[in-house]
Order: sequence, then structure tokens, then C-alpha cells
Amino acid sequence: MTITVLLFASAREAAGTGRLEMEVAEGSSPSSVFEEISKRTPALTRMRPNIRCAIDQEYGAWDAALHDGAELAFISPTAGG
Amino acid sequence: MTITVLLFASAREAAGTGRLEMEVAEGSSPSSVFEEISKRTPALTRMRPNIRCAIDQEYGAWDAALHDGAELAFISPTAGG
Amino acid sequence: MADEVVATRRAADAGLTRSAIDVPGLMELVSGRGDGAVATFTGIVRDNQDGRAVRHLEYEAHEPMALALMERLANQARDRFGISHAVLRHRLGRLEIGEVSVAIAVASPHRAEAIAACQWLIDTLKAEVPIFKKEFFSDGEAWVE
Amino acid sequence: MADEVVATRRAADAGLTRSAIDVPGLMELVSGRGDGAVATFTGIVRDNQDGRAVRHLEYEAHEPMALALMERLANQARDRFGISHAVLRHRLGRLEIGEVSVAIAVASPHRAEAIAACQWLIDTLKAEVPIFKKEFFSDGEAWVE
Repeated sequence: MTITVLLFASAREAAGTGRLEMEVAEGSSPSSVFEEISKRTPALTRMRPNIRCAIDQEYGAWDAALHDGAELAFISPTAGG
Repeated sequence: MTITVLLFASAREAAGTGRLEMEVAEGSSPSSVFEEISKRTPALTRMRPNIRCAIDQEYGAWDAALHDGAELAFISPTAGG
Repeated sequence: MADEVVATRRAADAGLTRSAIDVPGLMELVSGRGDGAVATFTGIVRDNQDGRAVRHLEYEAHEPMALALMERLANQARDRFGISHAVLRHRLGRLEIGEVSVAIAVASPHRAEAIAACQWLIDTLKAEVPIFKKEFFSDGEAWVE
Repeated sequence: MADEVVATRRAADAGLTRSAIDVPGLMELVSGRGDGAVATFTGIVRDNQDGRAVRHLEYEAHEPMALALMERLANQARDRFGISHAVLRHRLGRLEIGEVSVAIAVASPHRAEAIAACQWLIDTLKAEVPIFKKEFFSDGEAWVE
């Protein structure tokens, strides 16, 4: 299935892009997708403890099941205000 | 000695004036002055529990000794804001 | 240092006025380049008091005492909360519905102190500063006491 | 009733913008005739971060998610604090020293709820809304993470 991955802030800069269209296996989770993109961008691995994931613009669990067409956003530490 | 008495809000309206120059005896206190003006304006008596006194623009005690030339303000309940 | 600050200030920390309070102007006035947070509180004349229709208000004050106390509160807020600067303005005389009766602006490097100081200032102003309010209804008038 | 309010509103409760935030305009927008209190919080770009000189900032966001969350916070503030109305604006892109990064305005019949809601809104916005800040110093740059 196809999902859209969004990255922000230092994670976006590390990956060199803020948006990836990815083909992932059925049963993929935010956790498995993050692992996948960390292979291409190892610097992401150490950021993981401070990142939250959001599925279709709602904060969600790292082991949630992704659906086809999902938007998966990796939310770096927020610093609005 | 001579003092200036200031009244505000409902106390001012009851007394018909916001400012009195008064000749008072040595040893007079805010309490004795309030009693004095209440004789002329009995309506003030029931307001007394809610009134604070200020001598020379500082909140003070009802039994404080007044000095010649003092400004004695009877501060009705405040409602700024 | 204290003299420097006073010298560059465009207006006093406390003020009583019979004309409209310029809230945006206060926000400009209060903040410096090291401040990351400005909190304000603005009191506005409501159209009702506990459901009874208000037509207008009148405020009076022991003016010199009120002004001195408001100046002192601005200084105390700096000491208690570690804020950079606080300014307070209160309107006197007749006010119509929707007009600003009081405005407080507080600037601080960080947000928590600014908001806490703003709250303390309006609470203390209401409780301590000798300002008096009369409400005018369609069928009468009453001091808020 | 809810429809009426929406119909008379001049702008949305939440907004992200790349141009200057009009704080006085927000204060006008937020308050109605039954409101006696308006509390605001304004975040301003400081000239330093822990003493290190800041030259400018850049904000980015997950824009649709941030906007939806800010709208939700405005509604939650109404439910939690019983306020009349809250509006939130956040700036994105490059900001210079002294510019407004965030503004929150809350209107309420009485003061305590307005101030409490304002504090909750800025705290929750900072913690939850996906907005990201990069600080530019004379000798480098860093995401605030």
C-alpha cells in the first residue's frame, strides 16, 4: 500500500526532504516505517525518542496499523509560541 | 487641629460632599472622626463595616492618631477593573 | 541602570485617564528587546450585571492615592514575579458599553511570569486600589460595594 | 445560537500566517457585548536565548494539523473554562527580533476564566501543536528541540 510520510525540522533536514511517498507492506506501523527511513538516514535513529507520530493528523501509537493512503507525520519536538 | 476628610462613592453621596475641612481635637482618630460625621449623616453608620480608612494616602488603623493637616480618606469598597 | 530605564520610557507605569485607553500602545510601551512574552488583561464594560441590562458606568477614585498604589503594584510585580516591566491604566468618569475600563500589560523574557503577574495585578488592583464604580441601569443606579 | 455566532464572526478562531499578526484586531474580534474581560498572550522574538544573541527565527509547521489542533484548542477552552470565545494566531516563516510569533486572545464575562484559559491555551499550544522553531545565531543555527 502507499502512504505519505511527512518530516519536519531537524528530521526533515537530516532526510533532505519533508515529504516521501512510500510503498509499504500491509501491517506496517509508524514504528516499522520510521525504521525503514532510518536505514537511508541513520541520523534519524537518535531523534526517535523525541519524535511523536501522527496518522492522518492525529497523534497516534507507534504500533498502530497504517491504512492505504495514510498520511504519517513524524512530529519533532514542538516549539511554537 | 485641622484635617481634610475625603469621602467616595455612596458615602460621598450620602454626605452630600466628597471633601470636608474639619477642626478636630488633639488625639482624634479615624474612628472618632467617622463617628463625628455620622452624626450629621446617620446613613454612614451602616456603611462603616465596609469602609477602610487611609491617612495621607496609606491604608491605616481606625485607632491611629491623626496629625494636624492630615488627609483622612474613608475608602468605600473598591470596584476598579 | 534604573535611571536608564526611566529615561527611555515613553510613559509612566501607572495612569488614570478620562479618555480612551490605548491598549496596543501599552503593549508597545511595555516590552523591550529581551522580552519574549507580553500578557495583557483588559476590562471592558459589559452590557449586563447578573443579567440586568447596564446602560453605562461611572468610575471615580481617590486619584493621587490610586495612582501611587498602581505605581507601587507595578514595582511589586517586578520584585515578586521577576518580570521586566508592567504598566497599568484605569479609566475614570462615564464609560459606555464596550469601552475599556482597565488595561494591564506585562512583559517578561518568559511566559509563565508574565501571565502570573498579570493575574496578580488585576486581582490586587480590584481589591486594593481606591477606585469606585457606579452602574446605571434603565431603572436605577447603584454603587458596586 | 452557535450558527448565529459563527455567522457574525469576522475571522476563524485559529490561524497560521506568514505576515504580521494584528493583535489589536484579535482583541476586537474576540469580545462581545456580554464580555467584561479580555486576556491576551503575545509571544515576541527575543534578542537572545539564554544569553546567546539571536539574529532571527524561522518557524515551520505541519500546517493543516496545526490549524486543526488550534481550532480544537479554542473549542476545548470554551468547554473547560466557560469562556465566551478564544482566538489563536501563529506566525510562520522568518521572523525578526521584536516581531510577534504567537497571539492568543480570550474573552469572558469575568476575569478569572479569561486569564486561566489564556494560560492553558499557550501552554497546550507549545506542547501539542506541531510548530517547529529554528534559531539563527551569529555563529550558527539550531532547531529548538
